Order: sequence, then structure tokens, then C-alpha cells
Amino acid sequence: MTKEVQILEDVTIRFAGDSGDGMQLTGSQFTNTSALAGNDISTLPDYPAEIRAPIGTTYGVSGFQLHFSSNEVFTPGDHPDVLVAMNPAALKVNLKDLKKGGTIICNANAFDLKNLKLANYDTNPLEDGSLEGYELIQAPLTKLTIAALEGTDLSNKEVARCKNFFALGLMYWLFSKPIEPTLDWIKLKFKKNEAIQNANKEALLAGYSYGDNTELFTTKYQVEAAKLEKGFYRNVSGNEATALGFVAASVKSGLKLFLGSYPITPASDILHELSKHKNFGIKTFQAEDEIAGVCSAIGAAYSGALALTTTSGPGLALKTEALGLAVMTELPLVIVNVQRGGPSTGLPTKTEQADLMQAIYGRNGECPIPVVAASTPSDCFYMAMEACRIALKYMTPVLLLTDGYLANGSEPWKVPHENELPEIPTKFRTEVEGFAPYSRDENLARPWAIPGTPGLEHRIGGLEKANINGNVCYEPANHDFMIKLRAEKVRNIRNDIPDLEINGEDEGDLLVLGWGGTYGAITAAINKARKNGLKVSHAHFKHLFPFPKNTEDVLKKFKKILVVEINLGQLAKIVKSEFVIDVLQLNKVQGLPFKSSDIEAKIIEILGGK
Amino acid sequence: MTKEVQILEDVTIRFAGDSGDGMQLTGSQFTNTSALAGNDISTLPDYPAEIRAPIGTTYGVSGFQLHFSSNEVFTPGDHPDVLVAMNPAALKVNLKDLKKGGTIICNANAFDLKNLKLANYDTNPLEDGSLEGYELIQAPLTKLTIAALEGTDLSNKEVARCKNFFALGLMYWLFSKPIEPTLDWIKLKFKKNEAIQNANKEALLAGYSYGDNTELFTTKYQVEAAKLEKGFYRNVSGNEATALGFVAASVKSGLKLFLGSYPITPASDILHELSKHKNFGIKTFQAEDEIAGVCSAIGAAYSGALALTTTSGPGLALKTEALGLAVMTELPLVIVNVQRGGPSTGLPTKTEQADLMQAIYGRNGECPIPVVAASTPSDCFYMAMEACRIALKYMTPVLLLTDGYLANGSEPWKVPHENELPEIPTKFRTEVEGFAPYSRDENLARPWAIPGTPGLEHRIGGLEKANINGNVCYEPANHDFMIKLRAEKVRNIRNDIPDLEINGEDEGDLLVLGWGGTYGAITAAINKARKNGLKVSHAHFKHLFPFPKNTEDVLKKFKKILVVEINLGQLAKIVKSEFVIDVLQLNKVQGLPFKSSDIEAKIIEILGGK
Amino acid sequence: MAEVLNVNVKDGIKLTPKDFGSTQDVRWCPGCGDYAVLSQIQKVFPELGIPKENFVWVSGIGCSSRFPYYMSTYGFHSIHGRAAAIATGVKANRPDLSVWVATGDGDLLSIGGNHFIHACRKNVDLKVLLFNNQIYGLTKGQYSPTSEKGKVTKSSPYGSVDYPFNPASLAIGAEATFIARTLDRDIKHMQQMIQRAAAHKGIAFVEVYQNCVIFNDGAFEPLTDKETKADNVLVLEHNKPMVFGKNDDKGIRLNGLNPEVVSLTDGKYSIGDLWVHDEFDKNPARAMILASFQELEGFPTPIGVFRQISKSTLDGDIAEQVENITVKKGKGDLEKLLFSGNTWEVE
Amino acid sequence: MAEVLNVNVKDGIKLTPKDFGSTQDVRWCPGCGDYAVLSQIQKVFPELGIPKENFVWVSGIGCSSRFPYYMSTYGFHSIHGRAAAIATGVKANRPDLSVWVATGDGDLLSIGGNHFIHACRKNVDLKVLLFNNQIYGLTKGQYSPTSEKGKVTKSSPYGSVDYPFNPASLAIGAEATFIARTLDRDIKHMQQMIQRAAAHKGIAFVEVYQNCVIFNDGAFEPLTDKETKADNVLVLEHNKPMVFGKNDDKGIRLNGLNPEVVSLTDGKYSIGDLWVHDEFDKNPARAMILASFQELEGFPTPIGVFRQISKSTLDGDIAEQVENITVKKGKGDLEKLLFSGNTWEVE
Ligand SMILES: Cc1ncc(C[n+]2csc(CCOP(=O)(O)OP(=O)(O)O)c2C)c(N)n1
Ligand SMILES: Cc1ncc(C[n+]2csc(CCOP(=O)(O)OP(=O)(O)O)c2C)c(N)n1
Ligand code: SF4
Ligand code: SF4
Ligand SMILES: [Mg+2]
Ligand SMILES: [Mg+2]
Repeated sequence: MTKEVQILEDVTIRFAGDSGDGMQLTGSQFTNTSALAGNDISTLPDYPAEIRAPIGTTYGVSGFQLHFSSNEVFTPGDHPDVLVAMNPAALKVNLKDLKKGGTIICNANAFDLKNLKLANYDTNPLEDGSLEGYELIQAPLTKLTIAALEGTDLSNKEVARCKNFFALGLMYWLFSKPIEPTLDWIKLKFKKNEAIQNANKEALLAGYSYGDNTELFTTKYQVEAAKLEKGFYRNVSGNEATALGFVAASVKSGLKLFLGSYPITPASDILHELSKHKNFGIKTFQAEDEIAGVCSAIGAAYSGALALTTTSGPGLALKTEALGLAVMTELPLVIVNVQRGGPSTGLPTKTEQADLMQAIYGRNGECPIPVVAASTPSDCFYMAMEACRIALKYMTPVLLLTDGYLANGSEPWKVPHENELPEIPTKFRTEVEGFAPYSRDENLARPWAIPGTPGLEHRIGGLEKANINGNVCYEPANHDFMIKLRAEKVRNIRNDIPDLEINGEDEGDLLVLGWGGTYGAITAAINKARKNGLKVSHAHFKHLFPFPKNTEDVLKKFKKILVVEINLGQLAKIVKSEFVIDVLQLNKVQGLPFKSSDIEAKIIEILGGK
Repeated sequence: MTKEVQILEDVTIRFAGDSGDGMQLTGSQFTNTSALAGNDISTLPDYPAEIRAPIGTTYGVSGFQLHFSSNEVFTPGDHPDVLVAMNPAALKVNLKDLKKGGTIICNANAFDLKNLKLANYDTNPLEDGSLEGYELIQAPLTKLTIAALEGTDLSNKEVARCKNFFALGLMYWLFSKPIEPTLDWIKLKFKKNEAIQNANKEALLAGYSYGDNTELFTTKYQVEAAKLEKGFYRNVSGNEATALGFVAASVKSGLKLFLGSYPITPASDILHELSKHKNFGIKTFQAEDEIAGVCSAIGAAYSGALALTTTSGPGLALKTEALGLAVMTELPLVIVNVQRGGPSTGLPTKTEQADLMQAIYGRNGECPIPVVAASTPSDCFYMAMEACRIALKYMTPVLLLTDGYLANGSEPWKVPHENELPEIPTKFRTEVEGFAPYSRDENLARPWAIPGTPGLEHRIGGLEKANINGNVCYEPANHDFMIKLRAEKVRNIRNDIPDLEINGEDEGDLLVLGWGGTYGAITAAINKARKNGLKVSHAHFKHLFPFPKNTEDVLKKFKKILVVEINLGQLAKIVKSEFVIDVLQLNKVQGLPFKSSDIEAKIIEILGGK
Repeated sequence: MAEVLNVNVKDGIKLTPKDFGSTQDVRWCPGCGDYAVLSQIQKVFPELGIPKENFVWVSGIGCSSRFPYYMSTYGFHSIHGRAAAIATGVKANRPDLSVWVATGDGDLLSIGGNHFIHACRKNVDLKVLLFNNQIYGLTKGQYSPTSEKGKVTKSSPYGSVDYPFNPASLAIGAEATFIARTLDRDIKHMQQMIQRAAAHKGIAFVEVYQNCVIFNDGAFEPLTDKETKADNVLVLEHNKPMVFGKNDDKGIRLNGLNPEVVSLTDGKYSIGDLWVHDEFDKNPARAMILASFQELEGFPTPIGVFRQISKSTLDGDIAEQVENITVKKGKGDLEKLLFSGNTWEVE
Repeated sequence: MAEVLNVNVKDGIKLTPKDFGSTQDVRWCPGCGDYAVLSQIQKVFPELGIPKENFVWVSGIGCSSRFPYYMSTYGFHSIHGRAAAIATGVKANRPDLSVWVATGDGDLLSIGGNHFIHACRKNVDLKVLLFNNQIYGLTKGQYSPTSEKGKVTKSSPYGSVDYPFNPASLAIGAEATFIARTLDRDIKHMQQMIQRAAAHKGIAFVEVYQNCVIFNDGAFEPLTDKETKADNVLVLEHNKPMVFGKNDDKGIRLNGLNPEVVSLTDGKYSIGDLWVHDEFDKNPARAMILASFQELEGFPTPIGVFRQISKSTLDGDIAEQVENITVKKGKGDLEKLLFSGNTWEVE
């Protein structure tokens, strides 16, 4: 059967099924294959807080959305074009997001009474007409998989588990993707279990040819390669990129990396990733709690490591007392906070941007710590390096903010060559002559004199320090001086960071201001609004404390400013107090990234237009 | 010998000596006596971070300043009129604060070579002319005391230790104070050791008559009683008043008080005070750390206590994660933060106002907690009650900020009668019908259904809650709703608190804005400036989050606003972002309370005038 | 006074396991050992004579810490590591409540270690159930403070370098007054341990070896597998000699302070030579030796009550002090307190 | 590899106590027991053969935690309770340093309890000196986790209701590899303990009974007073029978697991019947019994090394793992790492 091939610019697919159905795997395979085929891509995994919720329940549904395109891609897509639903619960949970008229491909075999009940369906949606208006494709995926694997030695359960590969094969066919990359991957992944290896391979192939042979589809689609910049690419998630950024900073600074951390979702993967690379001299220390995590890192920094600690919101809360110590002792240290839904335990597997205030202000006393944030998964790499650069140059703890969306989401990254990356100069003090632990260089940084250096023995600690000699000092005037000195040191960093960049004209009716993981959604919205003739520009903070020094100039050139954040307006508060200007706000705190359409709608609401 | 008696309006004395010299005791005795004699008073103890630094060193000097007057008193005085210096180190450390031309009364016997050296004096200041311009009175206090106590059974050391009572007697004489209150106190205090009792009594009497007989003084002074409101008074420190406020709140709410705390300077005295009053049904629990302190309080609140936790800056930092839990579970809880010099361990025995940002914003996620602050030592009583009222009415944690200056400083307090204090209604839920753990009353407060109540068994926790039924809920829209609901609940409190009051006209050239312990210094400065014809008024925040609802109206009526704080401008930041207006700032972070003259000078700098 | 100090036990209360089941779906992985604990608790609770409303479950964060949601008693799912601290507050404030802590090896022994050892030393009357699966379940499989050295996990791809805690040793060192161990797969034994914990006045620490099917499957198989169980598990019973093995053919003997595994069939030793378990011994050494079996080659893993001693409780002592002082000084009078100290009148 | 793993000991280093004295004024109260520890450290350090610059002192907050200021080595006066955690970071990063922790009973055992027990179990190569004065000194006299029950202090005006920790028991329970106790007033003994701690590879926990003249004066008087000392203190020595008393007239005998104080003069028992101390016993029971003496009527307080066992260290194992993996996989190559995984080329 030959099918029509239709060319599309842009497709968003969501794979959804039970936690045990392997949707994350299916999604990542499709992602990698599309990437290899040259599409630009963005992904959004979304999994439940439970490890394996009982099969068939709505709260056990795991999803993976990916957006691939022949154009530049900024977000994982607002509304999927295609929903692959492996069971009724997956349909139930995900249908509301599907584009009007979108395609549903579902595993008809899973729509039995038991599963319908578990998903709280009174009637079968495949039959009750409730899916009218969608293109509904009912494929008996389980049965087809079983049929395809007839004769293997695997148990029924094992056979049934291969249905995700069948579905993947079918989707490859539907979107005209090569299956070779996944075949290679299966071979490698299951090299120790040939039976499973073969079964998955057969299922994949069967799914692919099913597409060709079934009458359910009359058309297949093709999304051409995007016009990406020349070079080598790989797909990276934010957490991976963060970890790689630190490895790079370690190599580029010549310092050994030390990570003291306590596992917490969604930050743990940075720990996992770094602990794989011990051959870079990296030491990872899984501490007894977050306090020990940061304290061990402080100890490592004190003794000469490039020291890190990684966590998420509640963990940052626990680390705040120790961060004060790092400020007082002026030690280089990078703290990564992968933000998640709060307050308290909140929505631990969901994304949010509500730790900005905590990052900048959440410590006792006047306790300035530079704060930087990554905008995209691959930007995590560069911001991790940037955080290290600032920490080492200014002898200060630096907070790097990412979020659950960036951490788990992925995008193609044009891999830089080692020699394209900037060096990060370091500076252990060794000369005895003229040494004073709280003397300053031109950046107001104090010397880093590490234990083991003869003649530089000295004492530091959390009590106020006398200027220059660093002794404990209760002198009123010294305290005032040191408080202001620490503030100035951090404020001066604004002279050493890139200007705030503007996407669009540098003046106009509206400036959309953002920071962190909303970058993609804002960019997509702005591009669209500008195409539609609106005078709107976009500026995105990567340095949040201090702000780039041109910030005020940028803001002043726009009639209105809209601050878009996944919180109740934290950046807005800071901008208002810093520049004494009023701003408009768009805030949605749903544990989800913004849809670009939300932002577009808001722009239109402000500026008019369609 | 009859001496001239001169009437003064206003005197500030500072007693200073070695940590072991009993200066805190001497100061408090003088304070109590002056209070009983009807003066208005304000005090400022100032002691070293060391427990007992080696005798004679400058860093071992302990001081106690008191300001007593026949007028209303707002501060412990900017510059002492009289400095009592028990040794060279005490003179060295304190001389710079003494008023030009002020009186120095020093223990001449202590100015021997050893002590001069310990205090780093190259020459004897009593002899080298460096004290010219001051009225220097050299009394051989040690020798006089020994002479007065000749024939007791006490050791030489014990005898010498009585010299502070000799000095006190002399000061009583000099300021025409009765000695009976101290005689009574000595009797009670040393009732178990008659020898010491008698020695102290004799020393006191000897000091007093020495004044009459010596030629060193030609004049004695008298400060008449102040025209205070009628009623019963007692002298209270801020920490005492805080503790009493909580006892009152317990009685007035009918709830048993539970304090979970970990000792920390300068907050520990609240724990000490409350642990004395167990017969009010109060339970105090000295926890293993600050986290256990707040967590035990959360457990107590959950099970129906009026629950408290008390700490200072670094301790608050440790409690922040648990405070998020209290916000999510919407339990009533009062957290007292007695601010001290930061960041980190900073200046632990000194005062500061630099935890405001931490108090309002220092938590992960959108995590609103009402914040109130006391303005004077006795105001701690009322703000402690107010914090309890808000916590119980709105089912929310409430943060009460005081500071080291308020905590240790004292002032006469017109004691309220029990029946003048407001009732604090409480509301355990008992009806089973219609119960839902996250349903809301008119204040958006959820019901307090404590364990032991049949039929109301339910589960709470730190994960996001479904509106009304309180189940764990990962629904995007619910999260957004609950985030906003929690914010609204706290914001609504502005409708239930007193308006921001203005001292002075409600419009003019300058409004001085303050909060917390700067109240006295600002008031004194404003009163003086206004007397000098400047159009300046004062408003002082007791409710910092949310602000009173008339705040914007108040601010708008002034041409300029000056925010005075012992930090780098934290309230200023918040006012700027909240009302998008610019403000002037006066910030001095020296670990000391403001001098009212600093503020006056700033007002003059802004408004002109002398 | 007894009322204030004691958990409210009433006669004639008739409850069934169903009364303790919650309306919420249980969300552990199918096959998780946590289910077993839940059913045994639901089975034992009705028999304790405690009104349902007087039970409180407090937990931290972890798979196991979801426990309170699945009981229809009062429940508090708190934050990671702090369950013991919160439960201490509940119990100190309200000695009339029966307060239970559900916690994991990460929750109790990693981040929560300090609260645990302090609750032990202070003898807070809490029942602490440790779901020890020797792994971090909820965060998807990092090694925990009870994981064996060398364990390969997500955070230790080359094997962990940490020595594990022995939770029983730690509890003994911190002077817990009741220390027991049981197995998720041994339902009857678990019931007994729950009953015993409930009956103890003071901190009752029960370690449950719990299988995590997803991240650490089979960790306790040698102890639960029918084939190997008898040879690997020693069931401690008070006043009974320590016998184990498939045909009760082995025993533990004390040679001085050193335990030895002996055969009962080779004629050298008989039951009379064996170590007789004494739960109530004041000397902590016995329990310590039992706890150390795991580090000894060829020794069985003891389950049962290692130690139970009697001491006053923190919550009881606090309540008693309040009561005594109230009796001595009279019930607090606010008016008097306010006007105490040096007051003076201005007229 | 040895270099990476071991504290840098060099031959021919000539240092004197003066080399370790700081230029800062010592600010403890006159008569404070802390002074004694400082002088003994300054006395022993020159003899250890470790270059001065390789010593690091880490402390928390408390009177005792001022210690680093008074040594002219590298020093870090950190925050309350966290010294062990920070020191762990120092040592894990730099096994070549000799890392010492100065800490108080509040600092180490109250707020710092968790870091302490984890440093014990992981066997981090730290020397931990606990200045146990059974009180919070710096905050002016609240009871501490080692204060006796019933103690009247500022925060317990009616007597504290807490049972104290026994620090040695806790350390045994947490499986510390070296546990010792000494007295501020027994200078020679303290020197020995410091030497022994320094020589131990792994965590060395030394509890010093330290008199706080201001807030808890005389707490250890029975152990330090010339009159009573001999009857109240048992000096543990390896391979020696446990004899004590004014004329060496008493001893400790083990009756089964139970220790007994026996007279050596009434003819019933002689030295040969006494318990012979074995520091190196793997069985933790012995040390546990010694630690429990304090709770037994009429028993002396042991000082000396309770236990010393040998295990690999956390810092050593981490360094070794890094080294092994580097050997196995080759030194990390950033370019390769960046381009690893699925890469593709866009041309
Ligand atoms: C402050 C904080 N740190 C870390 C976490 C992440 N976290 C959640 S559960 C957990 C460990 C779970 O292990 P365990 O206590 O053994 O419970 P299990 O899931 O195995 O039952 C961790 C590290 C958290 N929620 N909060
Ligand atoms: C986070 C924090 N909590 C509390 C304190 C207050 N604090 C300082 S030292 C101390 C206890 C001191 O006792 P200990 O450790 O026994 O030392 P000592 O002074 O007796 O030598 C406390 C509670 C603090 N500095 N930081
Ligand atoms: S991950 Fe393990 S411990 Fe958690 S629910 Fe699943 S099986 Fe149980
Ligand atoms: S208070 Fe006690 S422990 Fe602290 S320095 Fe003084 S005597 Fe020593
Ligand atoms: Mg676990
Ligand atoms: Mg102490």
C-alpha cells in the first residue's frame, strides 16, 4: 500500500502511558532519532511523584512530549498534534492538552472494563462519541505485539511489555523517520539479554511495517531537517549540561571538582552524572543531609577544590545558614538550585520559578550572593561555567538557578570544542611576603591561601572579620565597613558580565522581561507577535544579582514592561524596587512551563492586535 | 559637708568595668531605683561575646548605660554625661562616647601599671593630661571598699569584689537616689550568705556617705520624677516582655503554651523566662537544634497548643524549611527572631535589623508568612500577643521580629491589668458534620481539628493540598489556586490590623519611616527636629507583612521619605517595590542602635535648618 | 495525673482493621514491602484498646513516609527527616495520644539521624517504625546509610564507599529503651513486634526489613526465602535459648563475650549450652552483641526484641513537672505575674 | 598512591610548642579547662612529624570552638554543629592534611549529632576532640545533652528532664574506630590520648572532661580531686587488668557479661581474676560495657582508649576510587566527554 507523504514544518507528539509502559524511553528514542535526522527539537518529560503507581490509575500516568521541526524550536510545544495513549488513564489525563482536531493513537486493547474503571471512565471514550472532532486511530497494539513476537521464549508479560517499541515503530513510520538509530541502541542496551533484544527489535520492525500495511493511515508525514548552524550536535538535558559545564570548569580552571550533595528531585541527576566522571579527578560525596552537603563543599573550597553543592528548594532552605558562612569567609563555591514546585514539599516533580527571593535574600544578615540562571537546557552548560568563573574570580559563593523543566527537558546542543571554551584562571596564594587573609585584589577578592601552603597559616570563621588582617573584630566601624565592602564586591560584578541583550528593537511599546526556563516560551511568543506587527521586544536575565549594568537603560526605552514568571512576581518585585518603575505581570503557577500562547495572548491583551 | 543640689532634667550614665566587675548588676540596680523614684528610663547593656575575658583587657569590658529623666525618654542616650570606669580598659573603650565635658568617675586603684598595659595605655591617662576637658574624679574605690569592710571574715578577693556596691552607693549619693531599694534587694539576693550580704550592704552605705564626706564633689544632682501616666509600673526588658506577652496570650486564648527552642544569643532569655512559669501549664522543650525546635512546635501546634519557637538570625535560617511546612499545613505558630549582627555568626551579642528580607522572603516557593515587629522593650509584650492573635485567627505561622537592643534594653512599663487585655478567641473544630480539613472560614482560615477529636481524623502534609478536601493534589489549576489563596489569606490580614500611625502632621516635607528597635531614636530625633520647626513626621511599622492598608496614603502625603534602618536598606527595598516610590535612606550597620543625633543630622541634611 | 501521662486506653472499644483503612488509593509500587506493614498495622491497631481518634501517625518524606495517607487515623506527612522531631512535639504536648512514626532508612538515619538519636536518649514515648529497604526509594535509587559498602546505585556507579549504619547498634548507643527487628515477609512476627512496641512505654524502635522491588529487589531474600530463611534468621524470644537452622539444628553460644555459632547435632553442644535471650537486661552489651551478628561470618540475622528497659519518658516527665510546679506554686495567675517583680505606682 | 591517601608525615621536621602558639590573646575565662587542652596539643603537635602547614583545625561554635584561633596552624571556626561536616569536606578533598576538630558537648552532640554519627560510620580520618563540660558555656549556662538529669540551669530552673547521652556509647553505636576519654586535669594522660588519636587512621574520638569554672564548676571534681581521683577513675591500658583505687586495691571483674567491682584485699579475688583490657577487640560489647560503668552504682569512670579497630577510611576510599577509575578509563578528556553520547553533524 503506498501512502501519501505530506510535508509538515512542525509536529508535537506526546507519548503517554502507565509509569511501567516505558514512555520516557520511547520519547527519548524518538527525540534522538529526530535529532539525528536533523530536526530542531525540544522535549518535556512529565512523570508522577510516585515511583510506580498501581497500574491503570490516572495518577500513575507518565508522559513525554516532544516538538520537532524544520524551523528553529523554542518550546516543547503548547498543544500536541498527536497523542499516543497506551491506556484509558493516559487518554483521560492528556486529552485536554491535545490540539483541536489532533490525532489520537491509542492502544485499543487497553480499553477494557477494568482499565476504564481505573481511569474513572463511565463509558468507553472510544465508543461513546466523546472523541469526535479528533482523528482517532485505534490500534490493537498489545495484540499486534503479541502476534509479532509469536514463538519467542519470553513470558506473556515480557512480550506485552514490548508494545512501546511497536508503538515507536509505528510513529517512526508515520513521521518517516529512520529506525536504524533505535535498532543500534537496542542492540547495545540489551546486549546481555538476547531474547529481550530480539523481541524489542521485532516489535519495532513490526510497528513500522504495520503502518505501511494497515488501512488506518492513508497519509504519512515528513518533517524536513532544520537549517541548523554547522557543527556537531548532541541532545542534552539541563541536568546533563549542568554537570558537563562543571566538568569543563574544572578542566578549564585546573582545579579538582568536589561535589557535596544530598539527593533530591529534580536535582539528583547532576550528582549521578558527575559521579560517572571520576577519571576527571572529580570527587562526589553523598552527604547525610543538605547541610552536610554544603558544609563539606565549604570544607573542600577552603582546602582548594572547585566546590559545588546541588539541590532543590527545600534543600536550599536548609543550606542557608552555611551559605552565610561562605559569604563571611569569602570562599568560592557554586550552589545549584534546580527549582521545583513549592512551598514546602509542594509539587516535587514539577517545575517552578519561585525560589528567586530565597536565592537573593534568604539569609540572615546582609549576605550578598551573586545569582545567575540558565535559560535553556544547553545554556545550563554555559551558566555552570559562568557561575564557577564568578566564584573563583571574586572569592564568593554563587547561586545557579535552573528548574525542573530545564533539568529534565532536552534540546539539541551544538557541542563546543574544548579549545573554544574560556580559560578560568585560578590563583592560590603562595607568597608569604605581605600576606593578609582579608587583603583584596582589584576585584575586592581576598587571597585563596589553602592549607598545606607553608607560611600562610591563618584562621577564618563566621564571626565578623577585621578588614585586611581577618582577625575576629567587634569594632562597630569595622562591621559597617565590611558589610559595605562585601556588598560592593558583589555589586561590582555587574561590570564584568555581558549586557542584557534584546531580542527585537531596543525600544518600543512593550518589553517582555523574563529569566530562567521561560526563555523558549517567551521567544516563541515574541517572534509570533512581532511577525504580527507588534512592537514588542524581549530581554532575558541570566544574571539576576547583580543585574547587568545596562539594565536600567534597556527598561527605560519601552513604554511598558511585562514580567513573565512562574511565581507570583518575584523578579517583578526586584525590578520595581531596583529601578522604581512599574511593571505588568504575567504569573501562572501550575507546576508547568508557560505555553507560548499564554504569553502571546497577554501581549495582545496589552498591545491590542490579534 | 553640705553640698549644693542641682536639678537636672536628664542624665545618662554608663557603668563600665571588667566582665567580672558586676556592671550589669550595678546598672540594673540604678535603673530600678530610678524607676521606683519615678524617672522615665531607658537602658542599654553591652557585654562582650566572651564569657569572662582575661581581667583587664579591653575586649573584656562590660558596660551598662542608662538614661533617666524627668521627661519622657525614648533612648538610652546618645552620649553619657557620666562614665563610671572601674579600670583603664573600661576608660579606654568607653571614653569616645562620653559627652564633651562629661564626668569621669574612675577607680584610681585600678590604674596600675599592669592594668594600663593590659589596656594598651602607654602613659597613665589620669596623669598625662589626655583627659583634659572632662571632669575627672579619681576615687580610690578598691581601697575605700577594703577600708569600709575591715574586720569581715571575707577573703581579700571577696572584699574587693564589693567595690561595685561602693560605686553604686556613691552614684546614689551623687544623684540623690534612695538606697533602700538596693538594700532590700541585697537582703533577698544574698539571704543564704550573710557575710556577703553584710559586706555588700556596708559597701553600699560607705559609698553613699563617701559622697557626702569627700571633697571630690561639691555638687550633687537631682532628677525629678517624670510626669508619667498614672498606674503601676515595672521595668521590663524586651525579652521579658516577649515572654510575658506569650503567657498572656496563653491565658487569653485558653490554650496551653508550648515552646520548642534551642538556646542562642540574644534570644535565650525568652526560653529562660518561660521555663519559670510552668504553673501556667507552659511546656518548654529545649530541643537538640533549631530544626527540632520549630518542628516540635509544629507538632505541638498540630495537636492543639499555642506553639512558639524562639531564635536569632542563624537559627531562623535553619528553621526556614520547616516554616514552609507550617505554611502548607496552615498551622498556627509564632516564631520569634531576636535579630543580631550578621551575616553568619557575625556579631552575636550586638543588635541589627538585617533579617527582614529573610523573614519575609527567605523560604522556597511562594511561602507567605505575616511578619510583625516590636518597637520598644515593652511593646514586645503587645506584639507577642498580636502575633498569637494573627496566628490563631488565620491559622498561619507568624514571625515576630525583635532585636538585641530591644531584647536586653529595658524601660518602665505601665503594667496592664489582665482584664484590660483583649481576649484571643480560639476555635478547635469538633463538629463532624461538614468537616473538610481545607475548608475556609470568613478569614480564609482552615479549621483546627486536633488529634483526639472523634470523627475528624484527617491527614495533612507538605505536598500541595487540594482545595477544601486537603488531599494531596498535583492538579496544575489547583496548585495555582492554592498558591494564590494562601497569598490572599495573608494579604487580607491588612484589613484586620491598626492603621499606620503618624507622629506629627500627616503631611509635610519629610516622613521618616522606621520599624523595630529604632523607634526610640527616631522619635527623639523627630521631636527635636519638629521643635526646631522642621516639617517632618514619623511613621513606624509594627506590621511589616502585610503593611497596614493606609500605608500608601500616608506615604503619598510627604514630599520625601527617609527610611532609617540598621541594615543596608531592606525596608527601603520593600517600600520601593510595593509602592513604586523612591525613598532616601539612612543606614548604619555597626551592631549598635542608632543615636538620635545621627537621625537628626540626616533630617537636617535633607531639609536644611540647624 | 495518670491521665495526663498515659495514652488514653479505653475498655470496650470495638474496632476492626477496616476502621483503619483510608479512602485514598495506596500508591506504592505493586509488590512493595510497605504493603505488608500497612496490613499488619491495620490488623493490630483495633486490638490495642485505643480510640481511633487518639492515634497519630507522623512521617517524613520517602516512599514509606506516605504511610499516614493510608491510615484513617490522624496523620502528618511532614518533611524529610523531621518526623521524630515533630512527633516529639505532638507527644510532649499531648501525652494522651498514641504517636507513631513511619520512616525510611534515608529519612530516619540520614537526614533525620539527629532527631532519632535524641528521641532515643530522651525516651520520648514514640513508636518508630523504620522501613529499611537499604535504598532511597522515592528519589529513584541512590544508596542509603544502610546500603552495603560497594553497592552500585545511581549515585555510586562505581560502588559506594560508605560503611553502613547498623540501626540497632545506633539505637543501643543512643540508649533507646525498646529495640526490635522484623521482616516484611513474616506477617505473624511483625504483628507481635507491633503489639510489643505499642505496649512499651517510651521510645519503641522497630526496624522492618522491607523489600523495594524496584530499586533494591531481593535485598533480604536470604532472610525471607523459604529455602534459606531458617538458616539465616534467628528468632529472639525472651528466656529462650538461641536456636536456629532448618531443623533447629544450630544455636548461639557465648564464649566469654564472644558469640559462637554451634551445631546441636555434632554432640559437642546441647541446648543447655546456648545463650538464653534476656530482653530485659540492663546491660547494653547483650543487645550490642546481637546487633553485631550481621558483621560476623556465618551468623544468622536476629529478629525480635533485642532489648527492652524501663525508664521514665520525656513527655511524662515534662507533664509531671508542670503538674508538680502547679501544685506547689498554685495555678498561674496572670494578673499576679504581670504585677510581680519591682513595681511602683505613679499617682 | 600512598601520598594521596596519607597524611603527609615528613622526617626531620623540628617544631616546638611555640611554633603552634598563636599571636591572638586567649579569651577563655581564667581557670577554664580549655587551657589545659590547648597546652597539651601545643606540646604534642611538634612531635608528630607533620609539617605545621598541614594541620587544619575545624571547629563549630561554643567556648571550646574558639580553639582554632589559639593555634597558629590553618584554622576554621565555622558555625554551630557543623565542624564535622566541614572537616569531612576538607579531608575528603585533601587526604594529605591532618584534620582536627575542636568541639563542645552542645556543638558535637546536640546540633551536630548527625554529622558526628555519620563521620563515625564513614570512618572519616578526623581527630575529634570533644570538650565535654556538660553545659552550654558560650550561651551562658543552659543544660547540654551530656548534663545529668535533674540539672538546674537557666533553661531548666526546676531541673532538666532529659537523660544525657553517653558520648562513648553513642560513638560505639555509630561504629567509630577509635574511642578514648581523658581529663583536663590529667595532663600526661591527655598527651597520650592526643598522640594515640593522631596515630590512628580513621576517626579518632577523644572525649575530654573539661571543667567550666563559670557555669558548671566542679562537675568532674570527684575524678580530678587528689583525694577521690584514685577511687573514681579507672585508667584503661591495653593488655592490663583493670585495677583502680587508692592503693590499687580494687579491680573490675567480668561475671559473664556483667562487670563487677571487686576488692583485691579481701582475699576473694586477685589480679589474675580481673578483666584484662583489650583495646583492639572487634566485638563492640567490651567497649559498651566500659561506657556503661557510669550508670552503675560504685563503678569508676574509665579513661583511656576504649576501643580501636582498623577499617579503611572514607577519604582514602574516595581517593582510591578516583585513582582506580582514572587508571582504568584513562585521565578524563574534556573534548571526548563533550562529544560523547549520540552526536550528529550538521553540514
Ligand atoms: C530536604 C529534603 N531533602 C531531600 C529530599 C529528597 N528525598 C525525598 S525522599 C528521600 C529519601 C528516601 O529514602 P528513604 O527515607 O529510605 O525512604 P524510601 O523511599 O526508601 O521508603 C530523599 C532524599 C526531600 N524531599 N527533602
Ligand atoms: C545555629 C546556632 N544555634 C545556636 C547558637 C548558639 N550557641 C552558640 S554556642 C552554643 C552551645 C555551646 O555549648 P558547647 O558546644 O557545649 O560549647 P561550650 O561553650 O560549652 O564550650 C549555642 C547553643 C549558634 N551560635 N548558632
Ligand atoms: S520504589 Fe521501592 S520502596 Fe518505593 S514504593 Fe516502589 S517498591 Fe516500594
Ligand atoms: S564559660 Fe566555661 S567553658 Fe566557657 S570559657 Fe568560661 S569557663 Fe570555659
Ligand atoms: Mg529507603
Ligand atoms: Mg559545653
